[in-house]
Amino acid sequence: MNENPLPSIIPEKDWKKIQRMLSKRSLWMIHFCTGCGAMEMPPTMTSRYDMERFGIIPMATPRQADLLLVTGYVAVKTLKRIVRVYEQMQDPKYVISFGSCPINGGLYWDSYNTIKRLDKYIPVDIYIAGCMPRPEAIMDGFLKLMKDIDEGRADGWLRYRKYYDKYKANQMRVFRRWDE
Amino acid sequence: MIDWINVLIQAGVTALYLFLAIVIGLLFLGIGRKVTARIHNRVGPPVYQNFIDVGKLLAKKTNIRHNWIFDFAPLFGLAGVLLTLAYLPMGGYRLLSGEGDLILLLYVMVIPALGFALGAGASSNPNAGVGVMRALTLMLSYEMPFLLVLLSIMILYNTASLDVLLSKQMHFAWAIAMLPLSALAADMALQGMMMEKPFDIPLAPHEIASGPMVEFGGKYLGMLMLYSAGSVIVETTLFVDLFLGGGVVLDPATYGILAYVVNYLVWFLLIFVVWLIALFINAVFPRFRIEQAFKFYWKWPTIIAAIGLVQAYIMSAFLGVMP
Amino acid sequence: MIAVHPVLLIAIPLFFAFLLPLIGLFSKKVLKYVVTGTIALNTIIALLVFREALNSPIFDILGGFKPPLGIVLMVGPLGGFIALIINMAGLIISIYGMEMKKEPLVKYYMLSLLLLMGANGMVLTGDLFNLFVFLEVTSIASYGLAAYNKDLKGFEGALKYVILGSIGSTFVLIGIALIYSQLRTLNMLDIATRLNEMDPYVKIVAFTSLFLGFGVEAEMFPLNTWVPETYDGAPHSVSAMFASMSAKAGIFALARVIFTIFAFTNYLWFVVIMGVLTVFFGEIIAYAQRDIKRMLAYSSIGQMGMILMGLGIGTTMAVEGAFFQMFSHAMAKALLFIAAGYMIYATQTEKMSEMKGIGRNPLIGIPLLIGILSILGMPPFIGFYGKFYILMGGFSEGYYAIIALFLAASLVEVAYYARFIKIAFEGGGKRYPSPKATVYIPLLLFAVIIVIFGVYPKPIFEILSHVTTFLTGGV
Amino acid sequence: MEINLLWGVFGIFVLLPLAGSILSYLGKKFAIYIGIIFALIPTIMLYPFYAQNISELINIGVNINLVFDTTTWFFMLMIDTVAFASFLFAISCVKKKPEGFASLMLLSLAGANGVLMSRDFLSLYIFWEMMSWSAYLLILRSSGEYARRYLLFGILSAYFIIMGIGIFYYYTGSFLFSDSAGIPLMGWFWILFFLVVGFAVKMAVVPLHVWAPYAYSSEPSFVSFFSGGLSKLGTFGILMGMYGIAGLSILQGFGTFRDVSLFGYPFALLGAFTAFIGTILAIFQDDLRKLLAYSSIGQLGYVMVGLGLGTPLAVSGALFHAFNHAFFKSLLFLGAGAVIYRTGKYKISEMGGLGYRMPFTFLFVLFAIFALAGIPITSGFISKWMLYEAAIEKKFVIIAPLMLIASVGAFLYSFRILYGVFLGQLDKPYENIKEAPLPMLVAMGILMLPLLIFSIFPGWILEWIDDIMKSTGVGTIDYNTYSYYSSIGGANMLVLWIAFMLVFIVAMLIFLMKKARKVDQYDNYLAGESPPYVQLHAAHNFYKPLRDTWAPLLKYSIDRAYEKLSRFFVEGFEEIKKIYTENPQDYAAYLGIAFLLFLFIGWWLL
Repeated sequence: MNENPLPSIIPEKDWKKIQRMLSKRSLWMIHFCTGCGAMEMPPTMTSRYDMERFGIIPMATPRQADLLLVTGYVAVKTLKRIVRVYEQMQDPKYVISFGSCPINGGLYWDSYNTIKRLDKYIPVDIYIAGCMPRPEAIMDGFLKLMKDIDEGRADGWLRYRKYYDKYKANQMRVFRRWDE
Repeated sequence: MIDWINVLIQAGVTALYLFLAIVIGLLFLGIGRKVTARIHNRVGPPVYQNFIDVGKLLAKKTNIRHNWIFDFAPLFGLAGVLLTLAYLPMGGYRLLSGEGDLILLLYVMVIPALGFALGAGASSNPNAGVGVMRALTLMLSYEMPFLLVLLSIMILYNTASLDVLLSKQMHFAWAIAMLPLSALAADMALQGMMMEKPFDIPLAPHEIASGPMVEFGGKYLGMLMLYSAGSVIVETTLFVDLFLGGGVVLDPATYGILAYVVNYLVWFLLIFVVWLIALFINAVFPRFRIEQAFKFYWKWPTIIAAIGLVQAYIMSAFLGVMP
Repeated sequence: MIAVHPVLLIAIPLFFAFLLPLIGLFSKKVLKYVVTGTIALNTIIALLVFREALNSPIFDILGGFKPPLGIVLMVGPLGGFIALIINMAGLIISIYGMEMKKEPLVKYYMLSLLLLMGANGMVLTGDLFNLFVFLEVTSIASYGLAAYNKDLKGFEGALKYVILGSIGSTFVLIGIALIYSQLRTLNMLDIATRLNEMDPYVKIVAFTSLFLGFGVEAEMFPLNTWVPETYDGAPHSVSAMFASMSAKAGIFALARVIFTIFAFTNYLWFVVIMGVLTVFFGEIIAYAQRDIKRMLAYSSIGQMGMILMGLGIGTTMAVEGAFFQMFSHAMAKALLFIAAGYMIYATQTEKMSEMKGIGRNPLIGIPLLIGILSILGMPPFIGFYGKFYILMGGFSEGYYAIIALFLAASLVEVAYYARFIKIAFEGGGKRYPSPKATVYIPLLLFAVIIVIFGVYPKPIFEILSHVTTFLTGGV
Repeated sequence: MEINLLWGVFGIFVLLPLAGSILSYLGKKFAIYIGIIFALIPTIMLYPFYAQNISELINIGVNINLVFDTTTWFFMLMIDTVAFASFLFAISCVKKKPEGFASLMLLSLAGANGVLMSRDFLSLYIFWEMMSWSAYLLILRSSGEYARRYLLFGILSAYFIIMGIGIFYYYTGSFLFSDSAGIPLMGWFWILFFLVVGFAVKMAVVPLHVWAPYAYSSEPSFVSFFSGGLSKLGTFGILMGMYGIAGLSILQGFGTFRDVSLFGYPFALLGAFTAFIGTILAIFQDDLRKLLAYSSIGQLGYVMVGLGLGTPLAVSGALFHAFNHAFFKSLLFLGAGAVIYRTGKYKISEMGGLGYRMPFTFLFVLFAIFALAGIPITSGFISKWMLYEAAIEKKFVIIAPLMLIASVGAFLYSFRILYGVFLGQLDKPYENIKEAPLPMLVAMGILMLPLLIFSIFPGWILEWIDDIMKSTGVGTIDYNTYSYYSSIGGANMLVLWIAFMLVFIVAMLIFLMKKARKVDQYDNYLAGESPPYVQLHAAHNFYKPLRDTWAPLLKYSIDRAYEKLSRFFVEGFEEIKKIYTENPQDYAAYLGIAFLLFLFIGWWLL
């Protein structure tokens, strides 16, 4: 799992630190563009804010990615895909949710088809509030996440593993069938 | 009786060169990102970013695999690219290039690609299949001019051995001076060989989810990054060895160890230049479709390379230019 | 001292032919056994005669007059060989003939015995006029047999045969008359020795007449126009007889006209050209056929053209090849006609396209394949040697272009036989009745002969070594 | 003593299979096993007969000459081994009338061995035709149409050969190869032209290749023998014709271009075009067997190049390539056969993922494909290398690029096989498919071994080839146990292997540092979709973009040209048929015209 390649040379604590440092500095993200938040990604990527300087680059598939961006409201149908993508990512993996919709339903609070709290279904490491959050806020979120990783606080993937059954139960409560 | 100590020293030096090549390759990838970012008016990541990326990927906690054929990709990819590097003279050091020639090199270069393609195919993701199809089609496209170029060089210098080619270029003239058109065609082919824009069709992250790599993550992707770092060096060095005399400016026979150091530096400079050219084109171009790439390669670079071939043929067969 | 009189070969069939109606009065069932027994007897005699003739040519004088005045039977090794082939083929075909149901059976058996007798006579006789007589006997028996089915096709074929055959016979008669008018002799050897006494113009007219007359029987282009329809209309066993008996007798007569009587060496190239034209048109038109028997008939024309070519090339090798080809063609084509007979019987149609899967029964399929491969000239079947020797003889004379044309025509032959095999061995056909013993025994006998002499052709080549004397005007 | 030895050799390699042919036909149910025994004995007996040199003139009316030397041995080695492997394979897959299969296979094996032993045209032709028609009947077992096409071209080849033989006979009056003195140059030209073209049909060189895709679509266990073994007889024939009978000095007498005979050069060019066209057409096939057939055409084009160029390096490269091709192509056909046997399908787009269920078959096929594509860890590379260097060192600027680009094309179609059949998504119907039966695997394993061994020790095989080179007087090649050289380069396979092993260990170390979790094939990134079952194997019309770009050229087809030609001829035949009007009056008129014609000719001749 998390073994140290050279246990005799590198102490286990340092190895963990190295690992966290590496993860922090090289966040490859897959952005799941569900809502209006996707609009805010291009300025964040391009020359104005340039998130690549922190080593954050967009990736095409969850297999390669460490960071899942959920950029807006999550319909039930979309949630299914989000869960799948999340489960296809390799540990350690992190989730950032954008805007108020994944936090509390936001604009779609009384929709019959939209979930209100993403956290119930997959573990979210960072929420960026706002409707929509500006690129500055997004950058700030990224930095916060990096800090959290460095301090070992971004442990959503551990939570998901630990409470897998509960997460699954929550998910199944909104999905009628898993294979639709 | 084989001189075992000499062989061991050779092997050690070769290993060092291979290690350095991979390191330089990763550095180049980082430089590439930085340069591209600067062209895009961005800051860009630090040049050492790719070391971090590889480290992170190799240190990932979970890795998934599909089946045993899937494992061919990183294994053959990395082993093959190291083997290829071993057959390329780098900075005037011949490595194994005395034991095999250009044709061998051409085929050894296929091993990593084939291994990669096998692993990608085994992921049973349709995107991977499409990606490999594009990669192979692209290969058929750029090999046409590139083989003509190789042939012109082999005919003009009357050798298929890179080792001999380097010494002939050192004593006579760099091939870029003799065959400028072929060099042009080769550089065009190089763009496709390195899969830089406008020929990054096989990867095409936005169309086919990075194609063959779609299912690779963790250590698999890490090893594939090492492979792509190695192939950057393979491709640039191939161009430098073919046309720029491999960067050999001092004859090791007279200058000894100094020559190796100087040649290594010159070689580094030259591959850097070649890499930069590729990067500049990469940074400003959109992507071709695969048919367009095929048509392009079998049209202009091939015509240029054919003219170069005719030139080499005339020089060698009729004018008696004998380097 | 002659142990066996060659005349028996003629007399026995003649005797039994006219005995048959009498036997038929008592029992119709016994007829077929009588016929087969007769031909078997004849075959044995032919074998004895042939063994005799291998040592020295037999001259059997009839009627008490000495040659050149009297009638003489002249049996050389080659004549004996051809007679043996004819009788052997006749025997095996007569086994198939036992199956014959259609009345009047007596006439059928009678005519087939007469055909055998005529063919034997044509081969054995040493007398030009007798040759004509036997030609007429053969022809008339053939006319009768050709129309035996009593249907429109049979009548039409027979009618055409009658017209062309009688014109041909007339030409033969004219040729004989011309020779007789000049030389006052009809004995072949006598004519050959005294040929120079003839007026050259008369000689050429005589030769042309004989060449043309026998050409009709030997299926030479363009005199072979009767062949397809007659073969098509006749009963299957009769087609086999035509291909393996009367055609062989005709071509042997032609060979004797060319070599024994006239020894026209400067005319030979024309024979080669006629031969290659015969092959060419025969094979090409065979390709365009849809009916199996017509295809086989045209293929037969092609094969006869090949023999003619071999004779025309005129070197020892080529003529050996030609004689070998007579043998192989007699065997293979009789086999194919019998097989075709079964197929038509089993499928109730002559259309090849409706014979799907007919060859999948090994009793039919294997002999069929052997026969076709032999006709195509594949080693180690007998068809190979004849073709190869004719070709090599042609090459040694430098007939490159003609051989190229011939090979092109052979390719067409391959094409239509392969087309037929394709249909015959295709899956998914109906279930066909399995062949009776009277069908597969002759087929297997022919196949065995084809294979045995294909693998071990030495005896045949020893016989054919007598070709040298034949070429120089000997018997 | 000598004659006894010869009869011993002839008995073992020709008569024994012939006897086996009859025996196995009688053997009915056990036919295949009898066939295996009779194919195995010649294969094993090759070992004691290595480096024997037996030659005997026999008079059977004409002189014939039967010889057993290194050339014979070398070709027998591949043909007999391939035949044995094919028989082994047939145990499990030939269920329909096995006696016919076994006896015909042995017959064609006997014919092939006979061709290899004969050094005169008569026996050569007899054995050649024997081999040819037994192959025809074997194809007939699966399809009459395919058999028809094969037979037409087989006979065409035989007729070309017979033209060559005839002209040879015209000049020498003998069938012996050794009696070739005193033929003028023009005669040599036609003899060699007809012989080479005739034998080239068997090698399926391009304008004469159209039979191959069909013939190679019949029973896999036979096709592997056919493509791997029998097509090498074409190579043997051309080698014998150009270098055995005529010899280098006569070839050079036609004029030379860079030390290469002007007679051989066009054939080399034809070979290069064959390699190119065969490869391009192979890329676009969807039928597995047709793909392999076109690939076979392309690969034999390389052999043709080597035989045409005629330098020692080229000819030995051609022989080596023929050897490799015998093994890898029969291995591929057997692999295809195993897959077809298990799935019942033969379209690549209908398979997929079988490599996970048939791992050994996959590995064997993979290795064969390495050899086909010329990956240096197989011996397939060495022969290609020799052919390239032979063309490059003589500076042939048309042949060399065509060969090289064709070999790049080979990667395309070989990946098509690998991906389409063995990789990708395992479809539902094949979920429970089993590995190929043991005899099939053993057969494939036998065929794989030489490819592996000779890649490490190319010197062993080059020694045999060098013997052949010496006996035909082409020259010598420069090699030692592990390496081989041309005038412009060389390669050492031992170094390559050691280096490959070392770097592979390095890669392995990095790879093994962490464990990986295995996931299901449906756990796959499809943009978040993960339906339980969808057929998502991207193998249908795989190279569509390439096909689109080639479309303007692909619309010209040699196949269709032949069909047009044949239609033209058949229509012509129908016209000619009208001569036979079925009207007796016309017929009588013909008679009269013929009489007049004959008469005129007669008068004229007087």
